[in-house]
Amino acid sequence: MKELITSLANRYGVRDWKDLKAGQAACFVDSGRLRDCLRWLRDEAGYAHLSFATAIDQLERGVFTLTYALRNHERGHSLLVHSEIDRTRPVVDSIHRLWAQAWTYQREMKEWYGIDFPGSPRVDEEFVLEGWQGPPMMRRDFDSLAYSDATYAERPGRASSDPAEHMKRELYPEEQA
Amino acid sequence: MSDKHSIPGPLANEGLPLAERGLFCDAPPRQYQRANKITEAFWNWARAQSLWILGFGTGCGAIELRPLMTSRFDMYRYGIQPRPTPRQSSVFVIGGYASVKTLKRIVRSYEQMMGPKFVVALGSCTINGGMYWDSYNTIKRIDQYIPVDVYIAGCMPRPEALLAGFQELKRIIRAGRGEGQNEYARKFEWYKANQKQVIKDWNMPDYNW
Amino acid sequence: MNIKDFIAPFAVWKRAFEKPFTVRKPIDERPGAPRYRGFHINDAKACVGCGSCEAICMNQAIDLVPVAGLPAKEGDSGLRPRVDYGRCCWCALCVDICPSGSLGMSNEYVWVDADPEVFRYTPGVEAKPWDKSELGYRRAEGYRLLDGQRVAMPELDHQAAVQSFLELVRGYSRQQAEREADRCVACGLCVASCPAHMDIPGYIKAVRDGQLDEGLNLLYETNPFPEACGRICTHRCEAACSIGAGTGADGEPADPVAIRWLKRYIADQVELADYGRALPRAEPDSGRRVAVVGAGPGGLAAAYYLRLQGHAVTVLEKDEAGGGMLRYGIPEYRLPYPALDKDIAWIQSLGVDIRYGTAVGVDLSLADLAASHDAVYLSTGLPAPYRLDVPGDDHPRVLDGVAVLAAATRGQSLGLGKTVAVVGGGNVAMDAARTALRAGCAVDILYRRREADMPADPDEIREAKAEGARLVEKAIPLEVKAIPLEVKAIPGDPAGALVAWNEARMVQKEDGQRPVPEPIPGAVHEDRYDSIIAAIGQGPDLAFVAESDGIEIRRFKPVVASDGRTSRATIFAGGDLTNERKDAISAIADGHRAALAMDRLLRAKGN
Amino acid sequence: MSRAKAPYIAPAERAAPDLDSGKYLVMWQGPNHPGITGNMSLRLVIEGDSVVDCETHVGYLHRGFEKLMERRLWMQNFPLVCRIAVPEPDFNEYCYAAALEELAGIEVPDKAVWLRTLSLEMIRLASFLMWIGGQAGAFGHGTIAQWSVTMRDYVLDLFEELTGGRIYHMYIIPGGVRGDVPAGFLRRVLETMDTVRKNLDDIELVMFHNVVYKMRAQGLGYIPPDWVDQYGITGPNARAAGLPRDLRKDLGYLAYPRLSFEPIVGTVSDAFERSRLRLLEMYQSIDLIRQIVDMLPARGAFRAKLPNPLHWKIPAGETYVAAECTRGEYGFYVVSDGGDKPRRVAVRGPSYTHGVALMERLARGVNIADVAGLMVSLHTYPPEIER
Repeated sequence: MKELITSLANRYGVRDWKDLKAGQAACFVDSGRLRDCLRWLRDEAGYAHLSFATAIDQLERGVFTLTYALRNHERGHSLLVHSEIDRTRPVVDSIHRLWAQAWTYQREMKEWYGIDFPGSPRVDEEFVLEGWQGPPMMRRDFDSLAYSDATYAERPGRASSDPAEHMKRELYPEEQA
Repeated sequence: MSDKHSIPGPLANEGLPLAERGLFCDAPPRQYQRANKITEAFWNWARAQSLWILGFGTGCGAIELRPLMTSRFDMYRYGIQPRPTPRQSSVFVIGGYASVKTLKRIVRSYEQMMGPKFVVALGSCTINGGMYWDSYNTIKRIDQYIPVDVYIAGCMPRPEALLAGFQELKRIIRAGRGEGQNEYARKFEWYKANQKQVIKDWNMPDYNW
Repeated sequence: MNIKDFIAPFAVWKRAFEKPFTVRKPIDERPGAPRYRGFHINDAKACVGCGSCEAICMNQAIDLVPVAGLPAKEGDSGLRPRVDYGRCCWCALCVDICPSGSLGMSNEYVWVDADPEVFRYTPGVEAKPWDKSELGYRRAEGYRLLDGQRVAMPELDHQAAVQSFLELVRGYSRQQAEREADRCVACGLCVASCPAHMDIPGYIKAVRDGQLDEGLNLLYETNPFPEACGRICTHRCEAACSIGAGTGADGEPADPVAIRWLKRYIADQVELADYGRALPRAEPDSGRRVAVVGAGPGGLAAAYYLRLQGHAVTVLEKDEAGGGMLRYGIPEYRLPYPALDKDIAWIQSLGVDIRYGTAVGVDLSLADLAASHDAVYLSTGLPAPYRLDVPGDDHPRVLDGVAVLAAATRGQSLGLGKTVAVVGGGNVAMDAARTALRAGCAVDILYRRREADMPADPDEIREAKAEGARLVEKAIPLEVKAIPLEVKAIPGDPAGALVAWNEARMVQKEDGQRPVPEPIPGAVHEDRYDSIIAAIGQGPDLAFVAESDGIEIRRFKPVVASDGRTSRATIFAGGDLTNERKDAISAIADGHRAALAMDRLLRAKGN
Repeated sequence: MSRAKAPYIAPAERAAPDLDSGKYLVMWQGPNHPGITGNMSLRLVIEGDSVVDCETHVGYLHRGFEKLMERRLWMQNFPLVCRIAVPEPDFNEYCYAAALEELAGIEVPDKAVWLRTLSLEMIRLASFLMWIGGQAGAFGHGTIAQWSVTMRDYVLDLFEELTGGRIYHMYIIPGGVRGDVPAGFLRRVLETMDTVRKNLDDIELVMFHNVVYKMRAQGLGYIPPDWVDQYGITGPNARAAGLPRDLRKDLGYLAYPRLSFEPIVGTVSDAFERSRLRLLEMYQSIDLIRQIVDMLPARGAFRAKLPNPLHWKIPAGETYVAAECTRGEYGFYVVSDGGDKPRRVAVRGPSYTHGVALMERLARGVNIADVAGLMVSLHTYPPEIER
């Protein structure tokens, strides 16, 4: 494993290696070297299986963290390769030529987070949504409840009381705050 | 509520490309014309004896239809069976939550069904949003978009509860109270307005028999 | 492909002779499994309306609604959960979390209706066919989402405790406090039962989040004696706590959240020097002057809140230090003086002027005070002990409980002798007994009813017994007698006295009333004690109020409105002097309420 | 029959049919169609009888789980996750619970480990039983579903007794499970296993020794072994191609290291081989369930003490927990930022790759009547694609 960490660091500047548990580790790579790094991992290091690819919105820091989960079946080891990209210019190299199913993940990230993968097949097509007019809905600044309340009618007639407030009203209404 | 969004006059089929507009009906749906009392009672009895449900599993609820239509619960003996196409079906089972994308298909399938037609709605999600009450992609009340005849509580309702629901539906039909279709015709503009409010890309005919 | 592939499928036909799988009458023949999560049931009597079910429900399927016939009362909000089956997902987390254990689920699962509006109901209140269902989901044995067990408080062991006046309870560590605070569900049932209506869920959250400055600020919003109350409060809140409403995973009654200890934890953790960081300073001077009579908790609370509003406050105290009963009535091992001093020091640091050794009615008159100030607050408490009211209660060995405690505070020799009888069942009795134990005496506590009837805090009783006091229940004192001369001659011993008391039995006189003790004829005992401490209560001393002051007094108490105003507009009163509860937190609440009312009065006058 | 001997390899590149030429027909299979698994759809371009091009369209069941989870407390997500894969909910519960336990450093009692294994293996069996009815039905063999769905129902009866729910069990709660086995339960498990096994024997006879089924399934949807990594194929679809990949062995989670079993491997991954392999896995599940019943500890706690669920905060961190469900690698990727709600939960469902990228390729050149059978042979559940 040491060898792998060193090669990755030397070749692609991979940093912050962290063993999450037995058989699973995470590391970071610059987004510009992401595709080459993944290709090397697939072809040379035996991490041939792409479990999934996804993104995390780090709204507070203004970045998206991309996560590519690879698995080396021979060594029984999984690697979560992270890369961070600017939230305002979210563009990453597409890996659809590395894995034949990768374009679906990229299409999903495009729709859900607005992250673009130029060249990826059908990346601009709607994936799970239809006629969606809001912002990419997995972004943390999109409020699902507010959208739902504004869009879908609710059955009226519900009201709830807070126990402390209710008891104040009933038992000591004269008291002021 | 309906006044604000109502569509005036004959249907426009506005969502469709010009070439396709003529392919679809542009008359609004009609209310059912009852026959005389005795004949109608006989027909209602007959309708209740053969509930043909549309085989469109719109949500989780579809999973309990499998046991229902196989040997253990065997709904065929109650005169209930699934049909593959809306044209042959008289009962639409809304299997729980409906995403906007599915709602669009629900509306079209419902409109394609021959009258008299009935809707059974399963579970919390159809009544008031269920566990997806705060989701951006699921509607909360199916009765805003199509009329519903019977609700069955549960998440999911079990096959036995579904059967109970169908029995209730039969009672309603026999009593001549299956008013969903007429309701849809009566409040057609209101339903359309609601539908158009959530289905943002309205690229389908306004009414589609 | 071989011949078998053509023939084998015909094996289906053998099934024609087998019993079919089909259930004949599915709706009737298949009740839900014994654990089935069907429709909700609720024992509306056991439910306390805390809303934990509502809080855990991720579907927002539960509303808390008022129910006719279930008024709000201490420890019960009077609200009951109403379930929306347009939301519910039958996960039963509401059942798992329910502190009182009242929620459950039936194994009933068929509910069909054409009207979508009917699928909402309040289980246990609106009758449903499955209300009586024996089967259905209940929490498994040993399985709870909430922890019914309180984090144990480190305490001195009783053998060591009785040797000194060291503080018994050591206080929570940070980890312990956060773990205990984690048990709270923030329902707020406790708030109503606290006389000061402290924001208990708020400060417990502050403990949980490690925001102690914020916590201290919340404490001081309603109570400027957190160090004292964090130790000796009668904690009615804990009796109301929903967490203590049911049973824990072990089947034992669950412990309420240790609200008092958490309050103490906050105050203990913030140094007095850092109080200024967390707490508000006084407003600019208003030019109004207020006098407060008595520097007990109530008086100083009033002074604190008046001073915060910018009024000049002078507190007159007859004793040589502040705190009133907190200092002179509560022994050091329960409330060490440095803790009390810390509370008082902060109040003083805002500019409250306390004049010790100044007794109103002796050094100056109430009339003078009222004339020289814009408003006066009377919080003189209950300084006059009740007598035993039996023949011989003026015997020199009959001592007053509060006086004994005050002497202990002043470090004076108690001279109790070796054997002591404490008569009474309140906290003063327990304190006196435990003080006597620490003075090396053997102590009997004589109480006229049963232990369960004792007004003292159960912890106090438990500890007094653990420290070696003997509790004699159902003992009615008849007489205190001088010891006959021939017995008395033990040199160096204080002269003792004989206590004659009658064994009693509890008799239910009227239904619904609590039983009363009735002497058992002939069962009279006579025991010799070196000292007899009477601790059966105290009364007010209103000698300093003259008729010309215009304060209406009824049954030895000034008549006050709910905001503490007496019949004279500028004079207010509160605390033990006027209220029924006679504990520190009620006095503080009175002081706060009166301060707000006086502030309104002073502001109105200013314009 | 020739198809069985020389498997047809679907072309890698999409055809670009000229839809205006009149040669082609665009046909939607689904969402309202009996030949589709669940609520999804295929957009097929057809020339004569064969599919020229296929596009999978999903999203009809999209509820935004991953968004909703970010809005809910850690414990509140427990009832939510099982809805992600309706026929096989327990894997969601397990992966979610295990991820939380890992991040929060909670040790699960041994008894709970066994009960979790039992419930996962039981739902594998139930899910396979449902699938096999669909697979046979897709090739016109409706009888199998009449048996297998009832067998599944018998397994669901066991679930109902153990967990209080038929479909959504909500049993594997973070920290352990929600209850011990009821009295007499294990005996009923064994009895049910006997019944299921007997019926599986019949199914094997009638379905797998059936000339119609063989002719239609053999050679259909052939997956060459080198596609497995290229497409991220897992589960029976991969094992049928000869790769012994089974996460129950590879990851050794729960009590699987203490059970004796070997991954079942096929030779040529076509629709027939895949379904045969799944049948063998059902037998394997029955065997495993029997082993579990034998080894289940009689006593012991079934849940670790957890903090108050209303304030539970989980230390910042990330983990990916996977398990072998009937369709392959099912996983939860959970990220915590130290708060009381997840920062991100991503669900990896095997259908995601099987049902979209792989299906689109395999469908090219397939007879239109076989599309449903092909789809089912990949064993896809749409809700886990779109979440």
